[in-house]
Amino acid sequence: MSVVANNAGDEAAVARKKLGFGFWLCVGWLGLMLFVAVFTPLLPLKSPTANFLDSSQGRPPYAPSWKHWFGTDKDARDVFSRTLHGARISLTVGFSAITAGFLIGGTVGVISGYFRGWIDRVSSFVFVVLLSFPSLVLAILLTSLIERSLLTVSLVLGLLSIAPVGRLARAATLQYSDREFVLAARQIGAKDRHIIIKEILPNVAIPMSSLALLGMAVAVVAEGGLSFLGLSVEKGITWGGLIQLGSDASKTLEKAPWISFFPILMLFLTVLSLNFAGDRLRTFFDVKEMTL
Amino acid sequence: MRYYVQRVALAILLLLAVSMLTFGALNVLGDPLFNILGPVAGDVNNPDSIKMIEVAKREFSLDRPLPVRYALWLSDFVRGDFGVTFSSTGQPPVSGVISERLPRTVTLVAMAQMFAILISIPWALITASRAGKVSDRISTLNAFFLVAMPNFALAVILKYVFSIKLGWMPLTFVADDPWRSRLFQMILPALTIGLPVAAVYQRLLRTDIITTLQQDFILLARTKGLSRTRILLVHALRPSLFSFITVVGLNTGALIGGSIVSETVFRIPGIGSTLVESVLRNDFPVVLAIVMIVASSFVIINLLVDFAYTLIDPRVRR
Amino acid sequence: MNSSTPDRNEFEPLIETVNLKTHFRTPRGVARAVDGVSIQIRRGQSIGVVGESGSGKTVLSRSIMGLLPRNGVIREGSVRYGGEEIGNRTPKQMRSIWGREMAMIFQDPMTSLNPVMKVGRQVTESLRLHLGMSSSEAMAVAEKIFRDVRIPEPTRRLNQYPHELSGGMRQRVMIAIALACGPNMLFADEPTTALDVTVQAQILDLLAEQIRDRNMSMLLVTHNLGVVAGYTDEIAVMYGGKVVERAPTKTLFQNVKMPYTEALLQSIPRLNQPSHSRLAMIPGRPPDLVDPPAGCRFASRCAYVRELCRHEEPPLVQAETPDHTFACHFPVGSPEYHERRVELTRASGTTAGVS
Amino acid sequence: MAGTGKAHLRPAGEALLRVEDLVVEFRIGRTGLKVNAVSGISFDVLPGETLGIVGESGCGKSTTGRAVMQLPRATSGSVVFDGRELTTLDKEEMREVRTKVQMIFQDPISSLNPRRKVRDIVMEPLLIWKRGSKQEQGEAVDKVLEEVGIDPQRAAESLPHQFSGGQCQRISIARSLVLEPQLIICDEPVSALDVSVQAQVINLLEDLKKAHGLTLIFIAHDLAVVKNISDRVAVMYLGKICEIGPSEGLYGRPAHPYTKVLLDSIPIPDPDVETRKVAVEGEPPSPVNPPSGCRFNPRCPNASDRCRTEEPIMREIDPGHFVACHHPLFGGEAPVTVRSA
Repeated sequence: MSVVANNAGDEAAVARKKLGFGFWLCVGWLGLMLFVAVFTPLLPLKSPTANFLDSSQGRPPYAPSWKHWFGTDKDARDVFSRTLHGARISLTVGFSAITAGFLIGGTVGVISGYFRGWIDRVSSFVFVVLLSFPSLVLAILLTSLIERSLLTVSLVLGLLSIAPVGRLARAATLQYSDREFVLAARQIGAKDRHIIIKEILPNVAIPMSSLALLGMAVAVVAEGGLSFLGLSVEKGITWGGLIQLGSDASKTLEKAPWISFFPILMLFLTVLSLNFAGDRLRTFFDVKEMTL
Repeated sequence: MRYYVQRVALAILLLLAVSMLTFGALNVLGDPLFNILGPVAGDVNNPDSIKMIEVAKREFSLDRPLPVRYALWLSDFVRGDFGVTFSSTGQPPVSGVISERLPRTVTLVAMAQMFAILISIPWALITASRAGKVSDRISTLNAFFLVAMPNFALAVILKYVFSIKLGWMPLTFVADDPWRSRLFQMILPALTIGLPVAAVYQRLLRTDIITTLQQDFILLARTKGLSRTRILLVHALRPSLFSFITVVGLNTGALIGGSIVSETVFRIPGIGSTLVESVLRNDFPVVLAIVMIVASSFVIINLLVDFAYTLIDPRVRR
Repeated sequence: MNSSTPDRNEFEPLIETVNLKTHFRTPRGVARAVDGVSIQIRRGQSIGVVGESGSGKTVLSRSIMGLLPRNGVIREGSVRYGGEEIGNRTPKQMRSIWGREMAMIFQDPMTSLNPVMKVGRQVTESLRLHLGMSSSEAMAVAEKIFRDVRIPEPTRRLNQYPHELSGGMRQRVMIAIALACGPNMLFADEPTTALDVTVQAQILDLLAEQIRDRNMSMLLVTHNLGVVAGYTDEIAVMYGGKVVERAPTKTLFQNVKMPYTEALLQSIPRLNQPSHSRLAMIPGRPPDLVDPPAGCRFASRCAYVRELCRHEEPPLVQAETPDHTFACHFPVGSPEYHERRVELTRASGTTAGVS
Repeated sequence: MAGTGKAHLRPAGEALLRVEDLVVEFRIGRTGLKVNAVSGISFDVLPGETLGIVGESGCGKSTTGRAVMQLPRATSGSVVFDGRELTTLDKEEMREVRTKVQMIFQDPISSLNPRRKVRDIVMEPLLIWKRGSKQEQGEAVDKVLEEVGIDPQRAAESLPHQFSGGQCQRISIARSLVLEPQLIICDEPVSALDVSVQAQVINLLEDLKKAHGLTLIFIAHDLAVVKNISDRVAVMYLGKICEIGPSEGLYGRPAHPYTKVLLDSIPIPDPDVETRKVAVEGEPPSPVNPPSGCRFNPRCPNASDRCRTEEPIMREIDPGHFVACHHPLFGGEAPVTVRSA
């Protein structure tokens, strides 16, 4: 081993010591969004459905002002309030989808990666079948056939995340179950369940959990895409739906870009934070592995 | 050889599974008649509806058991008979709608893929060779921004900036225009799809090139006295392309997904926007056909990518 | 073989370093990988650099050649090649020397050849670049070199990829690449560590033969004392980034001065020892290069350590044997050495742990 | 059958481990090709003995060690440990046996779970087998850690990557010792270590062997290391044993041309020893398609037509010294035998 290579490892070790200011900024934003999502009904916000017609300003939409920070839409509804309300569905769907994906996909992936054999062949084939659909196409197909509630949309997006999560979990498990410490555990007489829980899971779960944030970003974007196309949760306010409303007609977009742009900004910042924090976490955990 | 045969067999198996899943979803989730006809299915007093119900039952052999229906539908499908669309009057064959719109989507996706590849490779090469420097960090941040921008939002922003405010690009797609102006009209929609994907490609390829640059054989190439550019292009690029190619293949799915959004925003009558319209109109023969076509082409593209892989990496050839 | 080399004086060393230092910036601080090394290599001479991992032997060879990472490196001291200072040259300026004047062979033939390029092209590349040959000329030369390094069926091999060759063949290809442009100086960094014993012997013999035939100088980096014993004229022992002993090969093995070298020699199991003979151990672990101990860097592991060793760094001094230098206050054979040896023997009742 | 003879086995009752006609085959990926990693070898180990297995990479020596542990199970053959046939044991019975046979691996760092504290790693076997009370377990672990020269205090707080390679190997040894096994299989335990550390680990193994009355199988490619630690040495080539005998006799007077070649190839750390010219040309062929007859025949200086067709049988040429060769360097030509089915 050359010192040159060691040196590269050490460089990475710096990143490990601290996650950095950017990471905490992102975590802060996500915390804020989470707070908003949970407590919107309790916050002193304008009603998201009420029409704030103001005869002195002529016909809505009204531009951003003190009264309406993000302006109003064509029906004079407050965009700020609606955008905050939109956080709820986006984050709930994103979170529950990725949780479902991790629980099911992660379990199946670890089991098939550890035992291999027919379990692995079957699950791998199921994963490949699921991955043979472009995810938005499969999401559209499924959501079009069902009653679109918060639960069902989450389930559909959860289903979509099973295969990618499962494949990653399987690959990570394969990589570790060939390591000598697993062989060592087996030869001290450890049972399979013990090996999976004590030896494999700690190694697989930590890097995988850093992927959870990245996965949640994907789910939030997917939900946004569905609601933009009018195929997400039927009742309720979503960021995708708000953006669609503001950009449906070129005239609206030209005259009142704020209707779309504020929800876009919120969505963008949230996805950016998820991606950035997830990426930092990933390098944070990868590095420990690499310095070994 | 054995490898190719196995891969093709797997692809055929996959296509069967995909078609079963699609067909099954339409027939198991809810009432198939409703899935085909929408509200019309319940409207048993209207003579027009009754006629449609009868056509639908006949067309889809709804009185036969599910496996038989599947077999019948599949044999029609492989022969290019996708049934008739129900939601419009006159019930034109689905294949007509598709053959009119599919070429636009293919063009759009191909253009997007081309943009993504053409942007990402030089971008990755330049940033990887300056890894850690300020320019590299700025570019990494840019890539992050692009990746974090959902394509529907990017579509709205690009449309606002380039079509509405700057007026550089046409607002709408005109199907009757000559092909050159249609291509021009597709630039913005294709960029919408391609830009975030380019950022994904760049991040991946940059990492892989950096890993390759740390390999011993690059050091050996340096000791030969080769120039940096030559090392980068001749020695580092090709061994770094393996996962890039796989990801380019896998991302075709994301591009098709992107085309659904992009076609909707820029009002291009391709199969993506048709899919959404048909779903909203409950026109399921069209939905079924489009989902099948998209999934099949995706499977076939990945098969081709696997074969391309063997061209790049001599170690895989047997 | 090569006329462009400055060739002023037969007695002038081909390579000379003066107080060469290569330090790496790490998160923990500056790691002194090479910390003041002065060596000379004459034309046609083979010098072995021996040391354990982390002793700085690899970094030394790369520092001389100028093959260091771009970032985080502090380099001091002088490196002369044929009388010309090259220590301050940029990689871009070194390119005309690399391949043509100096070449390097790496440890692992598996990872050191480009996996997606035919081996023939990997050999002809530098021929075309440095000697301006056409593709067919270069191929002809490559075939000849393949024959020189005893690759059977050279014509067929030229068109193969590295993964189609065995480990020994790959190492021969790497030697062919190094020899291609007829360099004067060869750096071999653990060239046989990844190979099997029987193949190792073949490769070492081949290297020795090529060096002799082409009148090249070689710096052979290895941890294996057996390898240096048979294939080098002179040996430099490195420890903690410094050369602690340097002597002609025979002298070193007969008349060790530095206790570290002695301990190293005694810790290897030998074929001519009976089974279950107790091996000498060096306790502890190599020094931390970021925060090296004051005084002699081997002091904390040395059986003959005295107070002085912990405070004052021993300078490199001349031994009574010619061309032999070492850095030790109380070298093997000194009165203090004998005194401590008697104490140790008495304390343990046997010589175990010492000899 | 050749190289597979059993003349060298000692009476069944005496041996702690007796391996007969062990065959291990692997399939490579999707190609359908079969690697004959181990092709019918037999050996035994007496209690308290150290058996060394040497050979070049790909000769099947590591596979042999793992096949004894039934990790993975052998394709055919028998492995009798302490009177029990291991190849027919079910999973649960095999778990039980594994407490008595332990293994140490080459890569000290990869053998330890990077995310667990070192003391917990050593404690693990006791927890799995619920040996003793919490306190007794703790005491046993601390005792064995001290025995291998690791500070228990530090082990309780640190992860494996905070230790050096040599220390990690000591920790692996501690883990394998804690269940008080009878047999330890050491698979290249020192080849990843520096020379000075290598001596520490070899000496430690010798000390522990004495203190615990252990039996060792020591697998390595370094002939000098194997000689130093072993009582008896087996030389493997391409899945077969060519020669087996007491280490002094085998090294002092090798009978198989391959053993001679191996010994001649080692660079001697002494410039006065004249370096011999290349002892053998070529490299071991692929175990996918091994040569017929004696597997060493394509590279052997003494090969005859007989070697190309007939596999040599193991026979005794000196007391306890056996060779599978038609034309050994001493001991006379092998008698012509009628091949039995």
